[in-house]
Amino acid sequence: MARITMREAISQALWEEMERDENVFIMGQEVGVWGGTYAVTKGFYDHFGGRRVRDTPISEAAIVGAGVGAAMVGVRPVSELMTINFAFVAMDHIVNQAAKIHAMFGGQMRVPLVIRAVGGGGRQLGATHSQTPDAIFAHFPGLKVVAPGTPHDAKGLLKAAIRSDDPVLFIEHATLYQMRGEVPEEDYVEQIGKSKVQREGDDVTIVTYSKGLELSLRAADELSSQGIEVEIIDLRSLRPLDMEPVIASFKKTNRAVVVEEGWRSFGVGSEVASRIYENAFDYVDAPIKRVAQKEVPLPYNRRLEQHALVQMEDIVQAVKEVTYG
Amino acid sequence: MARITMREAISQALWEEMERDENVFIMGQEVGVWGGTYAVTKGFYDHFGGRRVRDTPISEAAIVGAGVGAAMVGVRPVSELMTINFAFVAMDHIVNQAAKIHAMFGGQMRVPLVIRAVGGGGRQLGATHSQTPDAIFAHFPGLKVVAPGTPHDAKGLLKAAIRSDDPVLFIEHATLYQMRGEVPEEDYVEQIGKSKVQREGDDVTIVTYSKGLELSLRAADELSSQGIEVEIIDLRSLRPLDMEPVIASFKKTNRAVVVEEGWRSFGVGSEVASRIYENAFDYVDAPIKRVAQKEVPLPYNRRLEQHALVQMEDIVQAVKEVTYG
Amino acid sequence: MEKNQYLDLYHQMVLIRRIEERSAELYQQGKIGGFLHLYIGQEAVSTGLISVRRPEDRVITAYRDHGVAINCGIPAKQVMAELLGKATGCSKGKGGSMHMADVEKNFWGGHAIVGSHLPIAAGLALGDQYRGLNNVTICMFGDGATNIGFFHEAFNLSKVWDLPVLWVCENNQYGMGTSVERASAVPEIRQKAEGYNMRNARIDGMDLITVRDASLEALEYVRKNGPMLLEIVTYRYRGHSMGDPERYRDSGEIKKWQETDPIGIYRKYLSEKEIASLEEMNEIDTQVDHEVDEAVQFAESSPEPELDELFRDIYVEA
Amino acid sequence: MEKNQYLDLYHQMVLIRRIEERSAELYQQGKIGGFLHLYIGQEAVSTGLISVRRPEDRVITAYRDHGVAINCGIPAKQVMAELLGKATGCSKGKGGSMHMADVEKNFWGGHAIVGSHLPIAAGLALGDQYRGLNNVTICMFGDGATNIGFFHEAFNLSKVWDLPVLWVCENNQYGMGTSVERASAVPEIRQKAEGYNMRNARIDGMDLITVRDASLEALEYVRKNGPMLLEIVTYRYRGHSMGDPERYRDSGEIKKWQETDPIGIYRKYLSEKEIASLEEMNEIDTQVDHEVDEAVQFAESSPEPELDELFRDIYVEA
Ligand SMILES: Cc1ncc(C[n+]2csc(CCOP(=O)(O)OP(=O)(O)O)c2C)c(N)n1
Ligand SMILES: Cc1ncc(C[n+]2csc(CCOP(=O)(O)OP(=O)(O)O)c2C)c(N)n1
Ligand SMILES: [Mg+2]
Ligand SMILES: [Mg+2]
Repeated sequence: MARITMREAISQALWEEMERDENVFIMGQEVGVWGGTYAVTKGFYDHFGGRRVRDTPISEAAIVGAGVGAAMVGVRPVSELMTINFAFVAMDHIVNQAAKIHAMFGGQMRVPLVIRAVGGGGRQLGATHSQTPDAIFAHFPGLKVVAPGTPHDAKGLLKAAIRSDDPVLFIEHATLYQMRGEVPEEDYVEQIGKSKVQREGDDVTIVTYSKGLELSLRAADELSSQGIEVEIIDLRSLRPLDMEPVIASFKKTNRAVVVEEGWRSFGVGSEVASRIYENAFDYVDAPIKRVAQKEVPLPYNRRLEQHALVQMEDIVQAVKEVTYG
Repeated sequence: MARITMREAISQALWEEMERDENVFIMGQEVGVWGGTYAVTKGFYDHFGGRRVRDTPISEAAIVGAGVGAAMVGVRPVSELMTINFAFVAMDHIVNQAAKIHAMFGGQMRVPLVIRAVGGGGRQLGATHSQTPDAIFAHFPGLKVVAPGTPHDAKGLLKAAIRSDDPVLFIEHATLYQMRGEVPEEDYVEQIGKSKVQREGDDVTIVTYSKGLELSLRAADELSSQGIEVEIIDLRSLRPLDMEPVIASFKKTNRAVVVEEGWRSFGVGSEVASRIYENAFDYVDAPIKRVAQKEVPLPYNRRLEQHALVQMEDIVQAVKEVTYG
Repeated sequence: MEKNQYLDLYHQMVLIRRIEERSAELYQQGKIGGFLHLYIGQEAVSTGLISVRRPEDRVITAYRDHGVAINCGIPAKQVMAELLGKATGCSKGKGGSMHMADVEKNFWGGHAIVGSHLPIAAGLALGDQYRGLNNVTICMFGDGATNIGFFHEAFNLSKVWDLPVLWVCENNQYGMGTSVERASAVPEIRQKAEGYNMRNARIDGMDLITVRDASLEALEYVRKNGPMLLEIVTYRYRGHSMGDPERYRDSGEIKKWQETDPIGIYRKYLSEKEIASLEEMNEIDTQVDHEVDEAVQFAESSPEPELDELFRDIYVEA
Repeated sequence: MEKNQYLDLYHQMVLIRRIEERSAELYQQGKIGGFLHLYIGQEAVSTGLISVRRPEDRVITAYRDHGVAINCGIPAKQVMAELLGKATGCSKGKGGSMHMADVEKNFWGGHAIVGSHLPIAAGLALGDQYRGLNNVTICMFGDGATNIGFFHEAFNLSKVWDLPVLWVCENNQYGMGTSVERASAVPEIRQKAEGYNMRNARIDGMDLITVRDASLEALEYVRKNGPMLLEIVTYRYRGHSMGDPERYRDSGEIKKWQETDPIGIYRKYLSEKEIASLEEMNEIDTQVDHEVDEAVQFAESSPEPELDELFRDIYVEA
């Protein structure tokens, strides 16, 4: 096993899939000559050339829309949105076209498209450039929404997404690119739609994903030193949303905190909490807590922005509240 | 009090506000010469003229975007999206621009814009034209999302939306336009962000809004004949989301069903249920039920479509389950 | 063309016309639901255009798609069955009027979000180009669709990447009730292509032969050189969809256009050129009546989709 | 122009240049966060353009907005304070580099979603037109922004409704690392206006006087006749934003453009026309240095916004 960064893991997944399958190609803004604004596709253009690593105009609807069309005729595009904030510009093609074409025509068309997008706050980019709107995409049946929290999962899930015959929105988190983790040397593929226990513990279940995982792992260490052992379930994908490991864990701990970076209302935490209550009502010892971003457009100022975002301490406090509260 | 339809109520609100305030005008596809594809603005063009009732090209981003801009300089546009399904085409202007401009520039700009949009399934319009994606808009702080369920509320809330200095997405439901209800003759304005008890009862609380209200009222009659008295709380707006009457009712009934037309996952029910648990945990006698649309893109075929949509019977059954379950 | 080809085209146009007329009746009877957009008046456009495509050339259009479906070779039965939402419909009854398709016939659908299929069309062509194929994608859309952002992004991308798309604007003068003049900065849609340095032409869409000739030329241009815009001027005789109050035009205008009814023009052409006699054409008319009767019967007697079909085809991999 | 006006324009350009240089330093020191897009090389564009607007003419631009902010009259202090995220910034520290604005100065902001402010600009003009005012809205955007759908919808709407917008494309040759040729179907952005029957011109953006003259003419055209596109050819000497690897161009290209540095050209102009001596100009340079020092000092010593400022200005009516 190698210890590599999330950026490397994602880059490797793309590279290896492009080597494996001539039908896989990438298109997006600055994916080519520039090497990707987050350096994920650095070196790709020189190696694969402009036919397979395609710089596009600033045309998000066309980047996703052309991806949908190309996928329909059997190639396997990876359409990159520079950030998920620009997904709103391509919203129709994501939620109305990619997500519905298979069903709407009675199954005769397939859309094996991957839409990669980087999200997340915390970099002082201001209100329009700092969002984590993952939940809204997960609202749409027909789409798969994947958001890994470790290099291992990022690599295995991106490969799965590329090999999937369904459209997948693959959400990366900008502040996780430097995170390191163990990744197998050999080719492997993770299954989309499986939550995963990322840390075991008996006292409280934390359900989270993406950036929330990193924060929760840190909170878990802190809590452990205070004698509280949390179990962390990483959702890894929001649609399909695999509740089995969550419910299993909850039946053991009887207490849960859901941690997400995005806004609380109509977010991930509400869905997860609702499902826990529905599926394990008799096991509930304390109201489930949601830890999420404060409900404001994120400001530029660093202190204010951090004040709005979930901090490790918020998780620690929430866990304590469900433990003693 | 006159008994008028929802269509008339909305039409009256627009008409009266345009008479009251010269700064109010309407723009959208077919709002003028055609008279509105749902006949809401029938007669407006002849009365107010093309300056105030503006037919636009098929340019949803410009319809909302120009609305944002015009609102910023102090007029009060009502931008109409022919259906809410086309809101995805204008998504950036709704959730990134209208919702954020006030905050992002430190409060110096205001966006007194109303975006009217018709939503809802049940008319065999197929997957892209039948959606009820209200929840995803409610995810964004900075935006207000209003969705009335009666002619009375439609009129009073639309007037409030037009007079509001904040951007409001005003969602109408196509299959409610014919619904009749009592509406005062005199000018009145409802407050945005107040839920309302639409029926009193002691046994179970139904929380709902828009089309769900009509279905729930019918279910309530049926249930009443079977000896179960439900209290119905109409949210009326999803952001702000006023939980006070919901919690008050729940503390009385200890049981709740949330009814919405849209998809269940990451929908309105999950948010409402989560908040009930958070605020009235000690009052919970049975797990809260969510009644919602089956998680598929809506098909054209009528039977299939109806099978996917919430039926009155689904509500009746859910209420019984929380009562005896 | 051989005589039978000429007659086949006549057959297609009349078949479309009758299917549309019958659909309108079935709609009024409540047997067809949703929105129904009729192609009456525009038959020569897709009939002429699609008659010159090669089988490998793909076709994609908007929601006004029954005619295109017929021209692409979907049997009338399957079109009717789809309109009635039956399991035997070309989209299994899930798509309805606006979402006809048959991938086997290289017809990639009716699409209901205005303009949204233009980037998708660029993608179909991109997929073919990527694999080194020599197909052209024919993308049809209305005049109204040329005002939405999708149009712009798709046109620009197709030109920047030399994608083999034949962009075909069916300019029927109106987007719903809004005339081209009221919605578009330029009165000729053709002119929009100038902003992309894209070859373009504007032709009469009521005359099948004109459409056919121009389309053939355009297709071969695209096959060799990349995208082109063909504006085909036409007119819809019926409302935008069922239930259009039609306050935006007067009956005189419709009458004027009916003088150039594409079927009438083509009948005249066939008989004047002595390609077919009126009797022969009338016989086809009768044949079409039978065909449509049969199609309706087939559709009416076809089964509804099973209820659990609702949960199928949501994902390829569940 | 009076001499002091000439010198004022010189002052503005140098002030922008120095602010940008200082910002780059402060960014490297970690005092400025987020994205920072410098205007160095493009100073003549907004300086010339905005110098001829009337106070009632509105200005709106993209995220590369520090220069525009200065030209619109926002004091350097407030620009610097905004860059540092301070409560005294023009957007209270909530907007940052990409979201400078001052409504009092009729500057409606920097906007960070590419092209998204074009429909908004159409709306500003619509609001003015609706109320019968005679204002023009000046909307600035980059070459890259002309490929997004928003551009198309805004252009078309402005033409259909004769909205008084002066569309100004700052063609600095690249959208991030993608040259105009690689991203746009037409090499001259100007040509895109042809697709809207819109008057257009393409001018040199390194020469302040050229920009000023053309802008004045364009503004008056718009005030009388409706929208127009002015393409102003310019160049950014620095990377797209801080941290641009700049693999897409070579230093030779930058050098070539530096020969036509807008400040250099203007200095030469002022001295050759004997409007100002080199000493006078150097004195302004020194003055600007002080001004920037003061601005930085002001910004650094200004308070951060209070934490509960986070919850303010979300809604007008809470
Ligand atoms: C994005 C979007 N906006 C609005 C509509 C509603 N709508 C359906 S058809 C239509 C008119 C389209 O006109 P045109 O492109 O000329 O095609 P035609 O109907 O004339 O064939 C409109 C506005 C839609 N389906 N999608
Ligand atoms: C919709 C959208 N897509 C992508 C981006 C990322 N982005 C920011 S600036 C930029 C380049 C814009 O180029 P241009 O319009 O030429 O302006 P310039 O930076 O040259 O001033 C891109 C792609 C964005 N902010 N918004
Ligand atoms: Mg049309
Ligand atoms: Mg540029």
